[in-house]
Amino acid sequence: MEDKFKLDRETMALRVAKEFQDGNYVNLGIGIPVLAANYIPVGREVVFQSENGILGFGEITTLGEGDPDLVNAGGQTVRPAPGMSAFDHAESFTMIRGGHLDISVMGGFQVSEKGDLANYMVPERKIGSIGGAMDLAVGAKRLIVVMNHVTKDGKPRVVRKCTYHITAIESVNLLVTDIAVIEITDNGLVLKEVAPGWTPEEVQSLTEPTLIVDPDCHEIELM
Amino acid sequence: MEDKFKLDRETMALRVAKEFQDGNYVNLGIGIPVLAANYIPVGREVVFQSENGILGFGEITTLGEGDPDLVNAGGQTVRPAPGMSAFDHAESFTMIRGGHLDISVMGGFQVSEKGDLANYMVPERKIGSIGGAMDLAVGAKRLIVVMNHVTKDGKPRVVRKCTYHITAIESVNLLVTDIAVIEITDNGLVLKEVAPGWTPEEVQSLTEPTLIVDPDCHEIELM
Amino acid sequence: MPINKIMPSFDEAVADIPDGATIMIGGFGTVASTASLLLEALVRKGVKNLTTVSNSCGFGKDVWKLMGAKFPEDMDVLVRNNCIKKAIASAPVSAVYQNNFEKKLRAGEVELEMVPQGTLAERIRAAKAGLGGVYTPVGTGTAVEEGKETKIIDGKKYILELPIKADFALIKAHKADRWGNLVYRYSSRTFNGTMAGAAKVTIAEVDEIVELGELAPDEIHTPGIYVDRLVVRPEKYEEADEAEISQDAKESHEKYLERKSA
Amino acid sequence: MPINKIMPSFDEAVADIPDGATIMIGGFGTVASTASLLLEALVRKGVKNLTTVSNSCGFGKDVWKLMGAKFPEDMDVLVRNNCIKKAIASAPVSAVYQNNFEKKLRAGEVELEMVPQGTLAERIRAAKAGLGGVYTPVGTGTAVEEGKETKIIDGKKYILELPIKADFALIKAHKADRWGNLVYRYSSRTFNGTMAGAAKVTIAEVDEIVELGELAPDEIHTPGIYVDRLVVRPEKYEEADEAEISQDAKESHEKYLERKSA
Repeated sequence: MEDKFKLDRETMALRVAKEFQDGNYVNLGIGIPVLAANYIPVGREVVFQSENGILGFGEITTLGEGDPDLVNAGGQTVRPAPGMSAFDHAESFTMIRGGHLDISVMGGFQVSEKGDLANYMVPERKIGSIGGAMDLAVGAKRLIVVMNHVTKDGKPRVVRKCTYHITAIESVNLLVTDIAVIEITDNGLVLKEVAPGWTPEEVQSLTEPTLIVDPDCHEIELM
Repeated sequence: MEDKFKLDRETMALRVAKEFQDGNYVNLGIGIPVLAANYIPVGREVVFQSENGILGFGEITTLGEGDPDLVNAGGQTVRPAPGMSAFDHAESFTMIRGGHLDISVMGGFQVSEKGDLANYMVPERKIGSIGGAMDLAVGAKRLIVVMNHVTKDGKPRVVRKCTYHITAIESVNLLVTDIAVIEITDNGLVLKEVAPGWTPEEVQSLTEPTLIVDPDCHEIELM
Repeated sequence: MPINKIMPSFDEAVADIPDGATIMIGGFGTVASTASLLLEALVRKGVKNLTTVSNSCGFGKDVWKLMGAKFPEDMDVLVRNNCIKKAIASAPVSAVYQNNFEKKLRAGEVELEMVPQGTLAERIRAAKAGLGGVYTPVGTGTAVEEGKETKIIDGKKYILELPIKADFALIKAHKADRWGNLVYRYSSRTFNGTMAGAAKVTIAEVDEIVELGELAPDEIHTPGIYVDRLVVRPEKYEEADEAEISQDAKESHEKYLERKSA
Repeated sequence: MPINKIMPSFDEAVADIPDGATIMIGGFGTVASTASLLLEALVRKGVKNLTTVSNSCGFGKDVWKLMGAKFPEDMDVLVRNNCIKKAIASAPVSAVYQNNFEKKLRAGEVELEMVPQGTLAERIRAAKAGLGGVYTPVGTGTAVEEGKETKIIDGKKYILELPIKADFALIKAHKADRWGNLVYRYSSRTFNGTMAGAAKVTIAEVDEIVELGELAPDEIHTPGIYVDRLVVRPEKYEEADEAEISQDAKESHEKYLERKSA
């Protein structure tokens, strides 16, 4: 099973981007999420928000270019784009907490079967940064988490109960991992898609809680 | 006593304006207060705020002129002036409630010996508008009330306890009437100035609570 | 598909506002800061039993016509056409003029919840910002405190004020682009800026629509995320019911002129 | 006398900040949004035992020099010079780089109160707006909830968050006039705009001072009432302690470049 194909970062980002609907307002976290901006489905207009106070900005600049007064939440300089607006932090989190974002995409360390998310501190480090994660997890209409299905040691990250520090309870709506796409529902975790070559049973074996296999469960759709 | 000289509206406004210090941020209510803008002591720069969301505006326009998008809280068109800024209502009352105004000047129906103010509803009418009065009374660093000393029927407006609907408790700092200037202190009402020709005793006779006559009590100073 | 929030008509912009809805009405009280044509469209639709959230409750078009306003209808159009069941407002009546709202209030035909102006702004913002409530020192010891929770924080008394949630917000702005980014002019920002995004659906009536990118990022007052629909004002105003200016309005205007010259 | 909030030097602007003060430090984390020269002046003054309120806790000037920043000091200058007793922050440490704050935190030399970013913004705003507190749904069921009052409002659980009050706010803006009206650029508005006016005294470091009236009323982001002092940045930057760029910073920069190209 170790040799099976797993989605790489770019492919996971591509799968996440499929979720962006026309006219959606989307916040992308640092790491894999931010890569999803490169894969907006053709013909859809999607507006990105960055919690440091910009909305509707353009792509990340090439190195050495860029305006230091125009950065995303990862500190990367981005281009201005038509329709862009800027605002202060209180306004930015009015947007976030107030449920105005359609989608927030974040990385994760653990996701529980109830949709609890842990993503700001690994226990070994003992110190981490909350940043905007708690607000984004609670505030967005839909929370998508993207992460590897297991830890480097092969332990499940999809767990019955988070053992890491919780970012937000009952908040994750969709989980995209390197081997599966899982919807978090009131009935439990529903396995919707599996990576090429994987069976639902193989995904289950790397997952702590019991998965409900969707009758329509199929290979991950990227296009 | 009825024939004694009482300050008219303009003179009361003039006396109020003497309180404006250099660089003060001041909100003027509808009626006599707004007239005080015409009497800023020579050489002092005072910045006026209007709760509908403008700061640092100029004088009231002459009739028929003026921009309908630039009005004061009384709905009168005012001129733009260098340094003027505009903002929304939440910001305007952040300014007001947050203690950023040095002085708020308002009209009044009754002021109690503890500094309670009643100014938004006369009992006979049964209906009145709170508007921004409660926020302005509570929020400004210093609240100056300007009103006639007695009602049309000759009843005291400076009372032991307000019988009209209260706007704010323990909030008035200075009271300017048509016959006196009274400071509201923790010890009680201190009579500081009287209108020309009036004695402290005569002012007391038209005032419900006992006045503490300031040792330095003198004729109202207008310049 | 490019985002396009521009609606072809005022009637279509308000077509789904049902009887009994709670609507926020932007502006301060002056007609220049009011979404006049959206309010007129709402009356044409014949909507009933509205709960309104606004600073004031209208002075009537006659008053504004006398002052030279091109689009003269304010919230009074809803009041006099019996569209309102309850108003939440800070300055519902005038000291110098008996408006239709006051007449209906005295006749028991409408309900009123009066809220201090800053508290009104903050309760609207709380809804927009996803807050459960805020503690304000304003109104302690007054009628506003009645029936509300209070709390001593840091030795000072505060009242718990809850968010005001609404179904629709009808606001007026100066310029917009197709994303719904808005710019206001001077004192006409007022409650328009505060209400944008505070209701489930925000509809903005604007003077002008510009190309995307024409509004500089740092000059936009309301980011488009808060705005759902846009309608642009026509060149010409067509009055629905042309009538003589009332005696009341003329008298009020006289008083206004006197106050102004005072 | 004309209002003039412009101070002749950074040292004079911070001269009355005492040991043990609580200071808000604007910006997001990037040095472009930081009042670098005010922070340096504070270090020159030799102030101790500060409580700071900020989004992050500094990355150090080496990192910013490698990125080409002209004024490279961020909050790290206070951290490495032992000016801080306690930090209130949302993102105090970095996932890719061990900053001096993390080292001191691990060594028990500083205290930390970590606050979710939106709650930090809202608590700062509450202080500015004279509110006693706000109820936020953020942090329920997490470590943030510990020791705090909660309340069910409309069927949903909220945490009571109290205002963060401070003695001074040190912020960075782009342009200012003598009244203290401020304009920011793009993402450098951030916590600078939120903190302006939230402390007893607000000091703004700006790129440029313009004549009163040059900033249009509708483009001003922070009205001058919120600003007490202004200092303008010099043409040239004079480095206090010229030193080689550390190995740590170089490695971090390499990692950053990798992430960026990823």
